[in-house]
Amino acid sequence: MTTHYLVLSALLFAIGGVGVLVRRNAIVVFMCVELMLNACNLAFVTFARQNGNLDGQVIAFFVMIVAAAEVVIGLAIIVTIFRTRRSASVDDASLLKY
Amino acid sequence: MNGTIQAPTIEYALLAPMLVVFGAAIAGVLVEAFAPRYLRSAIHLPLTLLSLAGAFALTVWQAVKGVPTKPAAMGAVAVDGPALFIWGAILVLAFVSVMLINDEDHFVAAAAAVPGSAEEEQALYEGAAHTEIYPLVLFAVGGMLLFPASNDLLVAFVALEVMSLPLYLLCGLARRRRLLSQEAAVKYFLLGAFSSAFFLYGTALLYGYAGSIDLAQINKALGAVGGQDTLLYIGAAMLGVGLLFKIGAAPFQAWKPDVYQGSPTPITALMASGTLVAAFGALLRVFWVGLGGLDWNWRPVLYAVAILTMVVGAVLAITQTDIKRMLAYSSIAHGGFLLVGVIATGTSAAQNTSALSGILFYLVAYGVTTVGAFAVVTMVRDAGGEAWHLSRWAGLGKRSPLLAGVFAFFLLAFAGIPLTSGFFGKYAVFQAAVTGGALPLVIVGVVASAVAAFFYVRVIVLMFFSDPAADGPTVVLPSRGTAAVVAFAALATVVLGVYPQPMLDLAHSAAHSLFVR
Amino acid sequence: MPWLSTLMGVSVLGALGVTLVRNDKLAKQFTLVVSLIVLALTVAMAVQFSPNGDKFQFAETYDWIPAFGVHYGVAVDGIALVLILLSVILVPIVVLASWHDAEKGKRSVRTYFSLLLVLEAMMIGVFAATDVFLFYVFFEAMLIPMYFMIGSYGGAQRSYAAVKFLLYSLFGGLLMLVAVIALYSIAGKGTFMFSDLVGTVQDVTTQKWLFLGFFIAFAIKAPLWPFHTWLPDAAAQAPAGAAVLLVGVLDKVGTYGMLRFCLELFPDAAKFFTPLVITLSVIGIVYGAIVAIGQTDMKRLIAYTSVSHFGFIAMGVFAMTTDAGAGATLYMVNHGFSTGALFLIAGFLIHRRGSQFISDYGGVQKVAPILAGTFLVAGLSSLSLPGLSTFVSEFMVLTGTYQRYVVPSVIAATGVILAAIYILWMYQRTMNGPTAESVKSLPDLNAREKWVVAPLIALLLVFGFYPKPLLDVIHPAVKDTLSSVSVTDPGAAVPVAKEGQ
Amino acid sequence: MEPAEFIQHSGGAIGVAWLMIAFPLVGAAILLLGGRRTDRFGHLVGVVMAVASFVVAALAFVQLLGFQPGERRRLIPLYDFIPGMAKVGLLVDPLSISFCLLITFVGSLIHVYSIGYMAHDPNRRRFFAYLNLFVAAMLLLVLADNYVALFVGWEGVGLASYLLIGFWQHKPSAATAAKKAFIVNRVGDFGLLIGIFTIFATFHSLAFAQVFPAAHGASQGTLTAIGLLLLVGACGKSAQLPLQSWLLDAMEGPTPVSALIHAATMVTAGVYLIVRSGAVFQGAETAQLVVTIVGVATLLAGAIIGTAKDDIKKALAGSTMSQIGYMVLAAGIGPAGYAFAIAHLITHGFFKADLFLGAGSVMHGMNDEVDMRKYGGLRKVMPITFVTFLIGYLAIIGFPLLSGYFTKDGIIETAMEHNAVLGWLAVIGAGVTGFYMSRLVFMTFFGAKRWEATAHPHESPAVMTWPLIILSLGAIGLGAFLIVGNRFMTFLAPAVGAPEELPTFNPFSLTGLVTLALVAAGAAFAWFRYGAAEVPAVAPRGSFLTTFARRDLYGDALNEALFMRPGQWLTRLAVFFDNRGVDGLVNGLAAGIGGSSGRLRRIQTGFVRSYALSIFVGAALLAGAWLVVGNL
Repeated sequence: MTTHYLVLSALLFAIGGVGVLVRRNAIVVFMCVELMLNACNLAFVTFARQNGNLDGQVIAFFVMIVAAAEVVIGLAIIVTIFRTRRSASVDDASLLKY
Repeated sequence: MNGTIQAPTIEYALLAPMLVVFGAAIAGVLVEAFAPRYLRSAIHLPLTLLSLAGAFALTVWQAVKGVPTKPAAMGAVAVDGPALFIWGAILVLAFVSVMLINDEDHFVAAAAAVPGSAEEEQALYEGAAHTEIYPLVLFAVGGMLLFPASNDLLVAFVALEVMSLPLYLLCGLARRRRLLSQEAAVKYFLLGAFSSAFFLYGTALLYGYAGSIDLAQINKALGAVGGQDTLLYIGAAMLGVGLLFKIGAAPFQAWKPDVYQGSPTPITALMASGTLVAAFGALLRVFWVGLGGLDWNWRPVLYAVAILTMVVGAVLAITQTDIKRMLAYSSIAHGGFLLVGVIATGTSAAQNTSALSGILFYLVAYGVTTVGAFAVVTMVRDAGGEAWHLSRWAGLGKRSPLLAGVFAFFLLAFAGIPLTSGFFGKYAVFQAAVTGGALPLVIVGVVASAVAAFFYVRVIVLMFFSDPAADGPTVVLPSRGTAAVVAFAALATVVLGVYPQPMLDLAHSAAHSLFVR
Repeated sequence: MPWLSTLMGVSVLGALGVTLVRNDKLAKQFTLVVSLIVLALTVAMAVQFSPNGDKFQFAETYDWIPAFGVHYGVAVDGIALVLILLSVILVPIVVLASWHDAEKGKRSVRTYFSLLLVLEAMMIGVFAATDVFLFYVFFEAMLIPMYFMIGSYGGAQRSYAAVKFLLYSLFGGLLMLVAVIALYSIAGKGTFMFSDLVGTVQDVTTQKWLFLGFFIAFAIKAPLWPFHTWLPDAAAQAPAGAAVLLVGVLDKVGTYGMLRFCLELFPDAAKFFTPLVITLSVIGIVYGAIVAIGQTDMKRLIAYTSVSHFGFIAMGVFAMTTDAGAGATLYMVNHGFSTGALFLIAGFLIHRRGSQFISDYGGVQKVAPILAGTFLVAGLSSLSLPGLSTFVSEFMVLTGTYQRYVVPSVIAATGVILAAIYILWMYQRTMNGPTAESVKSLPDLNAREKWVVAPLIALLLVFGFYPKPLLDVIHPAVKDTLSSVSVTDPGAAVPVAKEGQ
Repeated sequence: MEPAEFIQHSGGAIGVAWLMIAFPLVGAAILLLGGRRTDRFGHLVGVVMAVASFVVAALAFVQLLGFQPGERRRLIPLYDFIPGMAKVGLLVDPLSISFCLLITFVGSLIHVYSIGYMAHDPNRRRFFAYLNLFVAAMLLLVLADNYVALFVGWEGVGLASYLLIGFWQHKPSAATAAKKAFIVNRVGDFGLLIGIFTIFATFHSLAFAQVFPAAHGASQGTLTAIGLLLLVGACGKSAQLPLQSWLLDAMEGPTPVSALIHAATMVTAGVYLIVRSGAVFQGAETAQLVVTIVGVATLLAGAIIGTAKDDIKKALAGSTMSQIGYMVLAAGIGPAGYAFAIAHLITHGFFKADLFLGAGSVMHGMNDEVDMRKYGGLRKVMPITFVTFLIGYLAIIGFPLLSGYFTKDGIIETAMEHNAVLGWLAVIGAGVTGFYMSRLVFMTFFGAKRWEATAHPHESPAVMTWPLIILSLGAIGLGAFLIVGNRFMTFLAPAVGAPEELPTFNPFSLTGLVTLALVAAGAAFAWFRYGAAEVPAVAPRGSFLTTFARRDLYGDALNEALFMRPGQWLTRLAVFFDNRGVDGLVNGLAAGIGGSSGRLRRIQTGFVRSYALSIFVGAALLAGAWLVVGNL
């Protein structure tokens, strides 16, 4: 019964992962990471249901908090570099290489 | 249950070192909020150093008083021998890194100002400074302390984020070459977040497998639960991705050179020493405690990762022309050597102890030397800031023999020449691995060491055997802090290289009881 | 009295002292005095050595790193003693010879001499170590001062040569490290003391692998064919003094290691690999000599002669007869003096003219007869002319080897002919014939240089006619080594009447 | 008659026999270390030391004669040279003392002669130092009581020879000749060394006193091997085929050197070695046969070379080769030949030294001209030289009653008895000797003057002529003294043994008469060609045979084609292989790692998405690996 949720979670995680790989805009990339975190949340909640304890649900809350903190930091960084480069494309930031 | 929630028991005394650091960090935030601008710096530095020193003292006190044999805080945090040792190491390394950070010349005047803009000019003119750096560092250090001590995966995840988030910011705060610094921050942030998502997903799968995120519980479940092996394997792999990313093991090493190069050098020093120590602590705990019963499974995988890491680190470093990038690759290679130790577990407790104490010793030795090396890098300056390009280091031995000599000594320690700390570190790890039956890995390890020696030696060639460029870089007169860092690192490298016994004893007694379960 | 520690201590303190002296000239004199003190102390120690006493004498053993079972253990047997003597004799000579060498490149003179004394301490340590780990530590650590001496004070290609030298040796050393670790864990004694490790590895296959780990390191160090190519580069680029210590002493650690560690620790493997090692040695002897003939650079030529000579030494070690073993040990000492003299005198010559190429010389004998004469004597010692000490050792090695391996020793003996060709041809091209325009005003040896050369030639002559003092010390040690490998010398086919009958 | 037992000895002149070696050694040391300070009196030191050595030798000889023949092998132990291998001592017996007397006596004379000959050379002191060094080494060679010490002396004389051939080292030809002599000798030494190894491996001893009595116990094969190897050594030192080529070039050295080293003493060391090792050779017939063949081949080759040379010293050198060939032939025959070999060696030492010094005297008077085609008619201006030279000449061709007549005839007779083929070839050799020596004398002292315009020939000073006179006296009488009544054979018997039946000297044997006839024919032919007829100033092209002889029987060409060119080619190949092959492998490996590093670092593109990809792929791989391992 919970398998469907798990498959959905895996799909979301994969979509997020692939999104990170294919999208250029830093904000979108970052959103894809958030999608992956939410996929994890879905998995946690599902497993909580499956295992019959509340740990998974509690964890989901923790993850949300952490994700929020990440957003704060992430946006700050992305905005700074956007101001400098006038571009939010992650491909433009490639001075450091080899 | 019955609607009554029992208050958790928290061993505050055991957690005191972390609490001190976190408390000081919060206090630092308050200072930012309320203290006048001109006072902030004067308050932050003593606050930061004192808190670190205090935390260290508490750690020592803890260790002297007796190492607890049970996890603390309802099983969430394990303050055991290895954790205490790692705490001590992280606190010392953080302390010396802060002394480097104190040299505010390294950090941007106004992070929000666009590089080269009038606002930046203005900020520079006013002598503005981001004193938030200190609380950020303290938060990061707090995370580093928690990460290796976390006894369940959720705490580990939170600790990972607490450690990483401030570092993402700090990476982008370099005063010069700001484009590079910001790029490093973005890269570090995106990849870090990406990898922590893997870590989290792995946590979720293991939770699904074992019904708990407690490491001991997971381990217990390894034998008991049947039919869900795929969940377990993929979960463990995802967890591994997150951890291996932090230590920069191949193929998750790509961020390291870019981030190390772009970050302000003192922050690089902190990352290369503190983060690495913390990440290895966590890796050991997760793999040995949480997945200890699965070692027949993860050992071959880590075997391959270790080989790849050593080879990639050593080979790619050869052609680097940027000193910080080169040190980054060197750090990757050293991560590989340390992984050799992780694999060197065995059936006997003595074997595990010797492997663990070897790794602990190696971490201290490498951490101290690497901080010293980056401290030297901060002192060799060009018109545009630090002289990163190796060609600029030509003939440094003639201009500034003492500094070049010390740096050469650090490099020899990295290369693992006897009578330096690096040698005994490598020896301890390799010895454990040979005893543990990983002889082929050790052979790859020594071959990689030989290759790695080449680029260390190349820098020495440049510094001592080449003639200096006409407009070569100048060596700035070090601030007292920087000088102290270099001196401390050099001294430690010598002492650990000539008389390593006390530190080995310490590592051994820390490792003796192994990780609590 | 802790003799060996004192020797090392004096050298190290001397090295520190030199860096503190402000004046370059004073620093040189100070170094010379220190090295002479070390020499005097070593001689004082050597006369107290009783050849038929304990195997290891003047032993000092302290725990160094109990966690790893590592000791600071030093002591000498006959083999180590003569090699330490070689080292401490060469150092003051090299100091005197290098008086102006470090001044050329505007490099720090004090550093050079300080490195020299550090190296001296390590040379003593590496031969005296009775703890395998301590030996390894010295084995690797002594690369560093030499690396700086070549790299900072050498010729045009110095950094290439220095890096090649360091990496090649380091590579071998690291392989040895693996073997050292494995030895420790297989022996399971929890100690690195040599005497405790002897005989602990019984399994022959294990022995073979460990043997290879040690042997490759030593073969690179020695250097044995085909691991030799770093030597000509290093020796040609190093300042003459450093080249002397490099070829004269450092490389001996390789052959010393074979004798001490490869044979005693892994006797069965040593026997198994003997055909291979003998083959490599013989190839090295002939090949080194032939390549030496074709060299155009004096220092490279001398380096290749050493490749040939090291073949003799390795062959003697692995022939496993008392005569060959003692001969090989004696060879190590004599070769130090002989090559030392060659390098130093060639160095004097090169210093005068500023070129290492043989073709830039000619007819020097006419303008600088003493230089030419001493060069000839050194050269003759290189071709093992009887009457010079090198003959005794080469003769012993060949005779000893012949008793077991006829064909290899016969092929090796062709080295005698080839040696004559490379030495005399070089001598002819540089010293004989019409005096070349560029060397017309070459000064002869000055007093300092004569003092450098005289002791070497005196030693070559004295031990050429009276090697007994050295052999009396070496013989019991070699016999002891061979008995622990459990080999006995082949007997005579035809018994002869004993003396006095 | 078997050789006598070895007896430990102390006391008397024999007890201090080491002084014989020590005197000249000290002389050499003084002269070499003293440097220019000793320039003024250096030559006197040299002479005194040589004479002192002779005095000791003479006293030792007298003391030796005082013992019964059976007690004349005296061992004087000195010290432990190589513990476990060789104790060094001296062996004074009839054989060694004969050599000592020859070496010190002729050596002293040549020292004296050299005072005059080298008077104008700025490096005369050094010359005397080397001469002294030579004498010391040569005495060590013959006095040594074991093979190691013998080898020390053996190489010592080689060194002295090298130094003296190259004495005028500023001449490239001299330097090259010196080097060649040393290297070719080393080839011989190589054989000798292997021989010594074999001896040691067989007997575990190198002392004559232990090896010889036990020699019969060794297998035939071993003894043959030892014998042949020692022969290789002897061939090198004594310029026997196929290691003869250095001797002719060695004439680049000053003439006294040619007389002492390359005629009278050093080159006969090979003969000494063979005779000394008689105990070994007598157990190895094959080896003995080879020795005799080598001897005969060389005596003919040397004689043929002698016929074609216009350079007076080279003609004499060819003659030396040839005469040593006789000695080797005799030495190969065994106890029956030993006495004749050594006797011929001694008389040859006198008359050949006489001839060489005479030649030197001629050159001294002719501005160091060596081409005989520019001599002629010198008998009038150099009467003493002429007379002494003539005596030497008559002695060497075997003019009845002179020294060579007795000793060479002895060899031929013995050879004839041993093996007729060898004997007849030796006879032919004697005939050729008659021709080339006569040619030499006629071209030099007779006929028309063909001097260069600048030449003002004159007689040499007394310091040079007196040695000539003394040597020529030896050339006259020594042969008869030694051979008649088998005096020398009896004397030597305790050292080398003697045939049971002593030979009787028959002046009218068939062989002797034929030999005389052939010699006379050769001399007559020479007279017609060079005495009576005009000698062209430039050598005519001559037939193929003449060219063959002039080019030293193509010995050098052969060496060049067989060894030198392939050797040079091999050297170049080896150097190339070392640089490109062995070192190339090492550097290639390093370059390979560097190159792969250069390519691999391109993977680090700088694009964060590619890094993410690597993490993604890495994660997939990790999970895959985990699954694979887990399901194994």
